[in-house]
Amino acid sequence: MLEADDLALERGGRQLFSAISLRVNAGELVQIEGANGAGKTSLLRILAGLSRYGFSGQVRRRAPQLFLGHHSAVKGLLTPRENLAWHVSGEAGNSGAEIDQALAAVGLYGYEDVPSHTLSAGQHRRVNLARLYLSRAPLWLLDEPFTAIDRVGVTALETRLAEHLGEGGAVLLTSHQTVAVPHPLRSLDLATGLLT
Amino acid sequence: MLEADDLALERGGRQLFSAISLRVNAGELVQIEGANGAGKTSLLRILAGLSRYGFSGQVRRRAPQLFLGHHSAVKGLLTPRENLAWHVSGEAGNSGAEIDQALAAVGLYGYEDVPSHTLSAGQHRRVNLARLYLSRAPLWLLDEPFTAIDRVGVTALETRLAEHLGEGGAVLLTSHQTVAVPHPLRSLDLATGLLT
Amino acid sequence: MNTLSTPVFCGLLLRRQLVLGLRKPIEIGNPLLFFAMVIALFPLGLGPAPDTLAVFAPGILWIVALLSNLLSSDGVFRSDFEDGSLEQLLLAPQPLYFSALAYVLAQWLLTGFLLALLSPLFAVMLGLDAAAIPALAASLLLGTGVLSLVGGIGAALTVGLQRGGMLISLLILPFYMPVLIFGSGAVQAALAGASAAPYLAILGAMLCMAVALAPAAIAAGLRISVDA
Amino acid sequence: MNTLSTPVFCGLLLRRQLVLGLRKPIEIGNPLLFFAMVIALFPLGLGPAPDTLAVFAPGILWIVALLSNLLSSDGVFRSDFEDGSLEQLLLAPQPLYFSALAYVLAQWLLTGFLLALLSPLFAVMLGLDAAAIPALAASLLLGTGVLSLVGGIGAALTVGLQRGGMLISLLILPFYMPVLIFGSGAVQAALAGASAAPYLAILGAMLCMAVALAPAAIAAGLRISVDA
Amino acid sequence: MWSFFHKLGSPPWLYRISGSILRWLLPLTLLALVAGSVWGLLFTAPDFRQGNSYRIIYIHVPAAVVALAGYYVMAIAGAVSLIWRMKMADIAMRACAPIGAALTFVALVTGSIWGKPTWGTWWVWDARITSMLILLFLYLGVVALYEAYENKALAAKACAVLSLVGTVNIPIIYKSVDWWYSLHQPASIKFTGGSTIDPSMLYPLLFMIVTFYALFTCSLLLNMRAEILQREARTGWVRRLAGEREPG
Amino acid sequence: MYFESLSAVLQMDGHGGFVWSAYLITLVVIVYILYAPRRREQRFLRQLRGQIRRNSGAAAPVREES
Ligand code: HEM
Ligand SMILES: Nc1ncnc2c1ncn2[C@@H]1O[C@H](COP(=O)(O)OP(=O)(O)OP(=O)(O)O)[C@@H](O)[C@H]1O
Ligand SMILES: Nc1ncnc2c1ncn2[C@@H]1O[C@H](COP(=O)(O)OP(=O)(O)OP(=O)(O)O)[C@@H](O)[C@H]1O
Ligand SMILES: [Mg+2]
Ligand SMILES: [Mg+2]
Repeated sequence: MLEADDLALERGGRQLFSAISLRVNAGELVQIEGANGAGKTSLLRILAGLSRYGFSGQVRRRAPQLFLGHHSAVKGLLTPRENLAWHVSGEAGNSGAEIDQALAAVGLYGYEDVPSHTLSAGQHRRVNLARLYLSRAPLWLLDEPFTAIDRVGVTALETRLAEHLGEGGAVLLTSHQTVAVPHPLRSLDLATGLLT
Repeated sequence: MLEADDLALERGGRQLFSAISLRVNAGELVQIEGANGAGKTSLLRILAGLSRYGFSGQVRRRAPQLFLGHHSAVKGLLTPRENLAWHVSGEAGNSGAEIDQALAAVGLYGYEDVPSHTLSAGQHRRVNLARLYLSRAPLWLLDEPFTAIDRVGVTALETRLAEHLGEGGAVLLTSHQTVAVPHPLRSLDLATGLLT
Repeated sequence: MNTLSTPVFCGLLLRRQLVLGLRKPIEIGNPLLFFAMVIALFPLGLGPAPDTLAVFAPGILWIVALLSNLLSSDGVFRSDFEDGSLEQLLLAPQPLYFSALAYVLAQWLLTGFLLALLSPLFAVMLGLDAAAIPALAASLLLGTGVLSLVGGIGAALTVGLQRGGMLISLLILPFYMPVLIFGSGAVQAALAGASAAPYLAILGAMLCMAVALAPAAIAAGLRISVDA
Repeated sequence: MNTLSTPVFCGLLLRRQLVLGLRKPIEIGNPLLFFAMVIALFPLGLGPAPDTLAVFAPGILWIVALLSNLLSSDGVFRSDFEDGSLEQLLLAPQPLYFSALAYVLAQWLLTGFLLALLSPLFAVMLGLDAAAIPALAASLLLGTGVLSLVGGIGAALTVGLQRGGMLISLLILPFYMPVLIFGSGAVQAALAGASAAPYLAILGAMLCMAVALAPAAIAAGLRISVDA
Repeated sequence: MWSFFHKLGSPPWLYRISGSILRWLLPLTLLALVAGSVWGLLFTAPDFRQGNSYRIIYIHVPAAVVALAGYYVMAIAGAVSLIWRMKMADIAMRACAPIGAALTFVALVTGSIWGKPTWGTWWVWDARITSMLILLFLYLGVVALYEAYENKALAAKACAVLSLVGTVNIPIIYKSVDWWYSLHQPASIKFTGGSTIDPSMLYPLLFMIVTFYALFTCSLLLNMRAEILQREARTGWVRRLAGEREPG
Repeated sequence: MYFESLSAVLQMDGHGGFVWSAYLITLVVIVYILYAPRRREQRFLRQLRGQIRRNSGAAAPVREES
C-alpha cells in the first residue's frame, strides 16, 4: 500500500536517517522505533506527504490513508460529536449514529455534547482516535496513538488495530510501548535502517 | 510534606472524587491512579494550589514544591538553555554549567542552543524534565512525566526519582504506566479513594 | 472510501468555521461593538467638529474596516495550525483551493459582511451625508471581500512561524492600500454628487481577480507552512 | 531553596519577554514598520492635503498608538497561558505583582515606547508643526504606559477564555478613552501655542495610579484565569 | 541553450562565473560611480529654478528607477523558482530584496532631502512618493518573511509566493495611488514633469542610471555567492574552496 | 568645471548641505550593499574552516555534487 525507497533526511545539520526503504502490505503492522529525536515523526510526515522538501528518496502512496499526528486536531470549542461530523480531513459523511457509536467505542459515551476543551488530556486524544472507528481508509499512519491513554484504552485500541489488519488494512505506527496484536508485526529501527 | 483531608470535587455535573485524604511523607512516592477523565490532573492542581475554588476539603502544604503539568512550559522561541535559565517558576539562579549538566542528564547534550520549537515531542518534554535536576524543592508533583519519553528516558527518570526519594524528597505523580523505584510506593485509586 | 463531494465538504467547513466564530450568541455582538468603539475613538482623537468629521467619515470608516480585517486575518488559520487540523485539511482529498475559499468566506461573513451591513448606522454616527450611504455599504461589501482574500494569503504564509503576529501586517498592508483608495474614493465621489459606479466596478474587478487567484496563493502558502 | 530575589527575577522575566519579542535583530524593525504603514493609511483614506493632515496629526498618531496597544495587549499572556508557563509563574515564590509589572513593561517597551521614540519622524511625515513635537512625544511616553497597564488587566481577565480576542477590546477600550482625550489634547494645546503641561500632568497622575493599582488587578485576573 | 540553463542551475559553475564577472564589473562600476558623481556634481550647470540642489537628481532618480526594476527581477526569479524549482532562482530572489530595499531607501531619503530646499517640506503625500514608500514596504515584507523562516528552502518558496502576489499588485497599487492623488488635486505643490530636462543634464543622468544597474548586478552577484556557499556547505567543492582559501 | 573654488563646491549656493548629505547617505548605503555580502561570505568560510578542523578526526559526511 505504501512504498518508500532510499529515504534520507538531514535536519538541523544532523543526518537523522538514511537509506530507509520500506514496503507496507495489506494485513501488516509496521512499528517505527527509535529514541526521542530519532526522526520517527519526521519520517511519518514524509510518508504521509506533509513534508515535501528537504528529504531525498521516493515515496509511492497506493491507497487512501488516515494520518493521526502528535496534535489531536480536536477543536476545544466544538463538542466531540461536532468535531467528528465536520472534520477537516474531508473523509466524513458519517451518520450521527455512527459517530455516537465511535465515541462510545473510545469510552466517551455521555461526553458527546460537552465542549471538548473541558475534557481531560486522555479524553481529548480519544476524540481523535474515534476516527479509527469511522474511517474507511485502508492505510493508517499513527504517530504515538497511545499517548495519554489509560491501560484499558490501550487494550481497546490494540483490538481495533487487530480488527483493521484482519480486514485487510495496514498500519504504520510509532510508539515507545510494545504493541500487542495477533498479526505479523515488523519493526523498523531508524538508527540502523533495518526492517525486522 | 503535604496533607490533604477529605477532598471532593464535582465538575461538569459529575462527582469526580470524594473523601480523598492523603499524607505524603519524606522518602515516599505516591502514584495517583485512575482512568482517563478520573480527575487525576484536577486533584494534582488542587494539591499544587492552582485550583482554589470549587472543591471542598483542606490542603496543607508544608514544603516548597515543584509542579510539572500536562503542558511543558517550554517556549519554542527560546533555546533549552534559555528556557531553564529564565524560567518563570522563579526557582532559578543556576549557573550555566549546572543547566548544561541537567540538559545532558536528560539526553539533550548538543541541543542546548537550538530553538526549542525544532525539538521533537519527546525532546521538548525533556527540556522541562531537566528541571528535576535543577530544582531543590523537596516535594515534586508530576503529571504524567513519562508522556512521549522513550524507554531509556523512562529508566533515567526513574533513577532520578529514586535519587530524590533517597535524599529525603517526596514525589506525587500520575501515570498510566507502572513506576519502578526501590522505595516505598503507594498508590491512590481515585475511583475508590483508597490509598494502598 | 466515503469521501465527501467538494461542495458538501466546503459547506461543512464553512459551517464549522462559523460555529467556531459564533459559539456563544454574545459573540455576534462583539465585532460590532468593537467597530462602534473604534469609530467612537475618532471624534475623541480628532476633535468633535461635526462638519470635518462628516467630510472624513468615508476615510475613517474604511480605515476601521481595514484594521479590523487585519486584526482578524491573523487568526484565520492559526488555531487550526496549532491543533493539527491544518495537516488534516492538506491531506483531505478535496482540492485545497476551495477549502481555502471556505475559510476566507467564513472570516469575511464575520467581519466585512457584518460591518458592511451595519455601516449605515456608523455612517450616521459620524454625520455622513445620507446620499453617500449606499455607496459606502456597496464599497465595503466588495472591498472587504478583497481584504479578506489578501489577508488570507498573509495568514497562510505566516501561520507556521513562531512569531507571525506582526509580520502578517507588514506583508498585507501594502496590498490593502489600493482597496482603501478605491473604497473611500467611491464614498467621496458619492458625497461630491458624482457617480460611485466606476469605483465600485474597479472594486468588483479586484474582487473577481482576488477570488480567482488568492485561493491558489493561500493553498501554496499553507503547504509551505505545514511543511516548516 | 535557591529562590531568586524579586528584582533579579523580574529582570530575568523582562529579559525573557524582550527576547521573545525580538529574537532576531530584524524584529526590532517590525513594530516600527507597522506604525509607518498604519500611519500611511490615513493620508490614503483621508486624502493627501497637507493642511488637513497636519491638523489631524495629533489625533492620528494617538489613535494609532492606541490601536497598536490594543492589538498587542491581547497577546501578553496568551502564549504563556497555553504552554503552561503561567501556571509556573503563579507557583513562583516571588510576588506576582512585580512579575505582572515586568510583563507589562516588556510589552510597553515594544509598542508604546518605540512609537513615542519614533513619533517625531511620523509627525514630520504628517506635516505636524515642529513646535508640537515635544508635547506629542511626552504625551505618548506617559499615555502609552497607562494603555499598556490597563490593557494588561484586560488580557489577564480574558486569557483563560477560549475566545478572548474581541472581548478584551470591549473591556479595555472604554478605559483607553480618557487617555486618548488628554493625550491628543496635550498636542492640540501645544499646536495652539498653549502649554501642554496641565495635560501631561494629568497623564502623569494617571500613570502613577495605574502603576500602583493595575499590577494587583492583573495578578488577581491571572489567578482567576489559571483556575478556570 | 538547454545546457546553458543546466549550467545556470549548477552552484559551483555559477560561483566560478560570477567570480570572474565581478573581477571586472565591480571595479568598473565603482569607477563609473565616481565619474558620474563628479560629472553631475561639478561639471553640469545648475537648474535655473532649483539651483544646485537639483544635483541630487543624479542619485535620486537612478536609485528610484533601479529599485523599481529590481522588484520585477525578484518576482521573475520567484516565478522561476516556483515553477521550475531551480535552486539558483531561489537564491537570486532572496538576494534582490535587501538591495531593492536599500535603493528604495536611498530614493526616499535623497528625495526627502531634495524636497526641503525645493518645496520647503521634508515630505509630501505625492503619488510617486507614496507608491515608492509602498514599494519599500513590499521589499521589507519580503526580507522580514525570509528572515522569519528557520528553513531557508521553505523561506524562499514563501517569498516567491509573496513576490508573485506583489507582481500582480504593483500595477494596481501604482494606478490606484495615481488616481488617489489626482482625485484630491492639492494645488500647493506641483512636479514640473520630466520633459523639460536639458540634454546637458540628461546625459550624466542616463550614465548614472546605467551605473546603478551595474551596481545592482554587482551586489546581486555578491549576495548570491555568499548564499550559494551557505546552502552548499556540506558539499565537497565548498569544503575544498574553504581549504584553498586557508590564510597562511 | 562649473564651480570656481572648493568652497563654492562645498556650499553650492547654500544648498551644499542638502546635496552633500544626500550623496554621503548614498555612499554609505552603496558601501553597505557591496560590503555586507562579502563579509557574510568571509565569515562563513572562516566558520567552515573551523568546523572542518574540528571534525578532521571524525569523518564528516561529504556529499559530492555537480
Ligand atoms: C521623499 C520623497 C521624495 C521627494 C521629496 C522627492 C523630491 C523630488 C524633487 C524636488 C524633484 C525635482 C522635481 C522638479 O524638477 O521640480 C524630484 C524629481 C524626481 N523624482 Fe523625486 N522625490 C521623492 C521621491 C521620489 C521617488 C520615490 C521617486 C520614484 C518613483 C522619485 C522620482 C523622481 C523622478 C523620476 C524625478 C525626476 C523627474 C522630474 O523632474 O520630475 N522621487 N523629486
Ligand atoms: N524544524 C526543524 N528544524 C530543525 N530540526 C528539526 C526540526 N524539526 C525537527 N527537527 C529535528 O529532527 C529530529 C527528529 O524529530 P522528530 O520529531 O522526527 O523525532 P521523533 O523521532 O518523532 O521523536 P519523539 O519520539 O520525541 O517524538 C529532532 O532531533 C529535531 O531536533
Ligand atoms: N473546565 C472544565 N469544565 C468542566 N469539566 C471539566 C473541566 N475540566 C475538566 N473537566 C472534567 O473533569 C474530568 C477530569 O479531568 P482530569 O483532567 O482531571 O482527568 P485526568 O484523570 O487527568 O485524565 P487523563 O488521564 O486523561 O489526564 C474530565 O472528565 C473532564 O470532563
Ligand atoms: Mg515524534
Ligand atoms: Mg490528566
